Amino acid sequence: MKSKFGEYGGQYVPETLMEALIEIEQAYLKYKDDSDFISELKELYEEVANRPSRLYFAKRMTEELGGGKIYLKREDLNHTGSHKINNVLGQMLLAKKMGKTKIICETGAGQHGVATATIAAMFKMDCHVFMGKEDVERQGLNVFRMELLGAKVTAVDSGTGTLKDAVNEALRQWTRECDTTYYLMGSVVGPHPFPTIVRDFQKVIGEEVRWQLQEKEGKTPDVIIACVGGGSNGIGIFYDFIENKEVELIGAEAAGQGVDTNYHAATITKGSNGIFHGMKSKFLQDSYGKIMPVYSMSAGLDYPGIGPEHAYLAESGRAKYLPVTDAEAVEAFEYLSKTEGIIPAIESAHAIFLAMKIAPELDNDKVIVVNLSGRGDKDVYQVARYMGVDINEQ
Amino acid sequence: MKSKFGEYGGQYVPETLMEALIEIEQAYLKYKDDSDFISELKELYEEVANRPSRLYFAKRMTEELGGGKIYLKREDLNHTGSHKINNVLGQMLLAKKMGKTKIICETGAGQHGVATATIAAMFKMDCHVFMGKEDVERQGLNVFRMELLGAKVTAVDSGTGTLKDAVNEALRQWTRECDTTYYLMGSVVGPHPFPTIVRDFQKVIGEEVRWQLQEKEGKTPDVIIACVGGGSNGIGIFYDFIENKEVELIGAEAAGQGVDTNYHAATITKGSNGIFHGMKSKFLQDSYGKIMPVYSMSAGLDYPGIGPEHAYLAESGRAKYLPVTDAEAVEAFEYLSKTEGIIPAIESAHAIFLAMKIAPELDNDKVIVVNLSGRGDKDVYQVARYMGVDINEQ
Amino acid sequence: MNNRIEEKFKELKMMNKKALITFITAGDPDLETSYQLVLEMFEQGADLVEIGIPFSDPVAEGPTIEKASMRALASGTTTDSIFELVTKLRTKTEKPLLLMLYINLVYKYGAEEFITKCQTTGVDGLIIPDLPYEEIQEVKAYAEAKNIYLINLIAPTTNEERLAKIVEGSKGFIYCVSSLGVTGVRSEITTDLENFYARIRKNTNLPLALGFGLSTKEQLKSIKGNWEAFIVGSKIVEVVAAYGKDSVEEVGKLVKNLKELE
Amino acid sequence: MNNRIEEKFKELKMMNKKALITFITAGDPDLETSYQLVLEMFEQGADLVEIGIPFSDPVAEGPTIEKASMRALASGTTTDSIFELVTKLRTKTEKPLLLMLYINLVYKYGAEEFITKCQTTGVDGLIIPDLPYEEIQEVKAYAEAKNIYLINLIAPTTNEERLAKIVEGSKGFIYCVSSLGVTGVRSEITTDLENFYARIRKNTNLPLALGFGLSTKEQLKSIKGNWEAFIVGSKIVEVVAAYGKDSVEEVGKLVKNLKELE
Ligand SMILES: Cc1ncc(COP(=O)(O)O)c(C=O)c1O
Ligand SMILES: Cc1ncc(COP(=O)(O)O)c(C=O)c1O
Repeated sequence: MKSKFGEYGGQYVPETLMEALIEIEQAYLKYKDDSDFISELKELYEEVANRPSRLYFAKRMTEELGGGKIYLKREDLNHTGSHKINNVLGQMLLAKKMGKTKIICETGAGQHGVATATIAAMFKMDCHVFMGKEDVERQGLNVFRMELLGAKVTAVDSGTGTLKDAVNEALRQWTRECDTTYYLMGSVVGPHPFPTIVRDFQKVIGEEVRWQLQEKEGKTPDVIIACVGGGSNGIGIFYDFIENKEVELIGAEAAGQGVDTNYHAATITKGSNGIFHGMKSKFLQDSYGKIMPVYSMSAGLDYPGIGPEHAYLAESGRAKYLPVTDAEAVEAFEYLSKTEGIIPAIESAHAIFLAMKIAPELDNDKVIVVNLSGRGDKDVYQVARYMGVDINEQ
Repeated sequence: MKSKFGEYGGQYVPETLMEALIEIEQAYLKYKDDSDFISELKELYEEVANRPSRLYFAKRMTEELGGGKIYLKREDLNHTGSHKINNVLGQMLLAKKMGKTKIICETGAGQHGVATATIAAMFKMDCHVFMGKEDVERQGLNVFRMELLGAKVTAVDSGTGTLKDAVNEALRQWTRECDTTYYLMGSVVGPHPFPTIVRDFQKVIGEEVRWQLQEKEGKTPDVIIACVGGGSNGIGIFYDFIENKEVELIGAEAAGQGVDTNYHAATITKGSNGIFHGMKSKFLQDSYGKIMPVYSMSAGLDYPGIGPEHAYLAESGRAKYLPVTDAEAVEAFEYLSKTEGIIPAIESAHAIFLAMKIAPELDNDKVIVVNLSGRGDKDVYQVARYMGVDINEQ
Repeated sequence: MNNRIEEKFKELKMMNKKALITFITAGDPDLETSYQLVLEMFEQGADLVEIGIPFSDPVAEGPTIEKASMRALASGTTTDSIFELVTKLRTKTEKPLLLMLYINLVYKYGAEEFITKCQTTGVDGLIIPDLPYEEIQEVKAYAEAKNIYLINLIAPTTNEERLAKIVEGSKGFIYCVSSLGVTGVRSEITTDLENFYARIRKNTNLPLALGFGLSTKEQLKSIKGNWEAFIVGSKIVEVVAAYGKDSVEEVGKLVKNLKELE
Repeated sequence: MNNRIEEKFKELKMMNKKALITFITAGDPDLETSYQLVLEMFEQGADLVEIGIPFSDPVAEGPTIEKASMRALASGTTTDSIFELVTKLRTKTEKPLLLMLYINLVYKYGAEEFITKCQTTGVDGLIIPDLPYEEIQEVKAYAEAKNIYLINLIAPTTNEERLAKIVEGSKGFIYCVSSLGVTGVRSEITTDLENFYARIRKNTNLPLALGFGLSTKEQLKSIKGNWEAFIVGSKIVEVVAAYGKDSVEEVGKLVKNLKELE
């Protein structure tokens, strides 16, 4: 398997982990075209994740904004409430085939942790989730969901107490027990083969969009928009269309308080090439290569890097990545709630915002598909606080 | 239209409201067999509610418990997270056809309020939700969801500050503005025609179960279990099978701290015939007819009455209603989370508990279908508190 | 067998006078005060008195009467204790007494037994706000048998067809609801009352009593339509709420003032 | 062009001695102390010294060295200031100095420029824990050109095939990781070290240095296998953490004690 996308990707990990990565790669090579594996995964997608997820025509949004037609790919209606479950099902099945009995993972917003804890419960695997201390605080609901599902949640207080530190700690833990434990990476990041495996398990999103839009509009999308933290929902919806050069692919990065402040996580817009978390990619870092503290009100996008395939798509110009601030995301969060009755994850709201900007500029016969990567129940307290609303916090 | 089920049902409301009820009944009679209405509703069911909801084989639960096969009807995967949306879509469409521009409703757990606020946003209707003060406190997440969706939420502090008082206040408000406002009743309760209309908009659940189970098992269910607050998810899954006398229908009532304490809401088990909230049915009341304060940790089941059709099914022996305590519901809540990776609404957990009891007593070729009426995200804080877990409450 | 309500309206008609109907919630703040209040209201000119039986969930009531219900329940008032109150009142007065109550209190008591009790204690009529024409069979036959008048309500929303049916079987008087909404003092009544009166009058010769939201002499004077009676509830209950056990004199003054109308 | 690492091991081999390799994080608590510490460690018997460049996210490190990194970053330590430290050290000592750092620090600096700096300041080798054999081309050519040794690591999990490849191109010594997991003092090492040594020795004649979790003289004595060197890191960093600017003497004592091993 190719370990790089152009110059990006690779396997920059401690020697101790190399064997585990090789083992995963070999297992994946063995199973990825195995018809049993494929049919088991298909059944899990359907029965557990609730796939295919709906492709929803946002009629009111389209009418109000004028211009291109907006469709939402409803990953929020998946079991556990986000696209994360697609990847978890795939990797959990792989881990099971490999004979692993314990899973570790990192989580940002908690969606990946919840999805992993959920499927670990189903597969009767031990599950240990690492989550930044600050994220534990802003996503308390998800923490308890994971615990309920039987997972052990460790709050990581090293570094900035967010997603990057959760990955650090999960990697450290994996180094301790890589002989028995499967590290279930939550996005298209980390060392090879994770970016490829996770992308393969998420690409079902774009594949569904293709036939669903064909059915509804008889065409391929003109523009596809997704938010990018690590980039799994993004690559998931982009991948099937990469060769369709006429399809515009746009990622929404978290610009936090603005890309000209110190409080953002806009990796492509402001980052530079680097090597971190096992991969060569783009990172927010200082001139010596120290990883910068990043900020986004969205825990799932609060990450200083991006998956190597996105770095490659950005570098080659195939996809474009635009920054969206907290304020803009909150605007989109409220807008979608009030207009379509859909409360999006604050992550997904970043993508919605771009659609709101772009749609009016397009002709009526153009179609924008936005990946609605998750639902926003987890975020309502935080958005309320952001909006200065005094709510009863139980 | 028949206004009663046996002796139960009717229209016991202030004269001021009679005209509004008649108007609704007439509109419903006009539209219910109208092919445009039917096809619009079907599209809303599919595109908005995400129907059909999955019929999920609970493999691990079945294996662990031994005995009958357990299927879960996954209303938790509907948009907004419960069965409530089915009814809301139907009535909202009806209200729109009637030319109404404002909706009021009551809510217990907040699920009906959220569903109503959601669809009101889509239909651009004003929405005013009445919710008991105590429920506002235990379901703060849902309160803010409704507000985000643009609804006005009034906390009702009269009486016991729970669902019954929310209904009282919504009825009072309706009396003030019944000429312009549609009261979107959230369960199969209240005066005729609500119990019939709500049931008709929920019966899709049972209809889907019929063909889904036919596909999966080539048979009809042997036992169907649902929790009953007002009874809408219950009647929704029962209705299509009422004439199949061999199908056992079981409702799970909230027994709170136990039916022998003063803290429960087990209407059928402990109630008596009465007339309240516009209907003749069974209620928890004292010997003079004063409605008793009820209790359940589950806000959605914390109601002193039950829909008249259930009273009739109970009286005639066609369905059976069993009490389930808070402690038992929490046990089921945890069990399902850990076993199947599904966190159920605490309401639905009451039904799950009965399945856990009943399954081991059945032969392997028997099938139990449990209505998983909603998802449990809204309940995790409360269950955590119940379990004495110290969680970060943000 | 005569009914005091009918007698009273006949008498007033002959004198060309309007009736004043007043309301209190029994047991607010206690039954002894209620006893005094009823007698005082009659003394000061009330022609008929409505005694409200407190209910846990009075959905036709605004906050004033709802809170009175809660106070009355808290003081231990029950349906039976109210029948005792009526019995006691009947030792002092022969004026028309009506009970205002929710249908569940009748139903749960047993409609037949309840009506019998009304007869034996001396109740002349019942106002059951949540018992519309469509459900009247719950009590109708029993009430007729014992000559207890079931007072029917007409609202501004009641259409012609139902209006005709409702008044057809009515006795005593018709309770005409002035406005949409629940009970409670209103600063303004927006219904076209002249037309409302005419609409009902076309269908019946029974006295028409206007209620809901009435409170001051001035307001009563300005009301259009030849209403044979006015019903004042929440305004009186407000005074009871304010003065509690010491409200008898104040309520008396209020009733006297209202009565000066004519 | 000789390399001090190779020279040192030749010298020790002739004397039939084991090497003691010690580690500190540069800039913890400040660079002046680091300067003193390196000299004192050599003084008390360290044969080679590893200088860690602090990194924001040291994923191969346990809490001890991770915290040292944070302290060093907080004191303003940068890669360039560490090259200055090396320059300064080279005015006092000719013993082998290695830098321990994460690949991003090299990559972002520019690998070629970084290696050139190593050469001009007097660094003899690099230990890059997140640069496995598969990615070694990031620095290999530059390092070879300037005769800076890239010290490769072997872990208990490394399989035979990769082991052979890794040692093949290695120079100086092989860093043999005693256990799964990150750096940090361990009370017990469960790896079969005798077998681990033998496995590696079959493939190479280079000195084999055992590291990760080593802390006391007693522990070093009890270790199976003919390891040519021991690497002690976290234990020393613990002392630095405890004594800060006053740690030089204490660290000296510790190193002296460890050195008495032979
Ligand atoms: C709903 C949602 N969307 C997006 C993301 C960002 O991850 P990715 O970029 O891998 O899709 C997350 C991460 O937690 C998430 O929860
Ligand atoms: C998830 C869920 N299930 C069940 C109920 C009970 O209502 P019903 O008995 O009408 O289905 C509620 C009410 O809020 C609910 O939210």
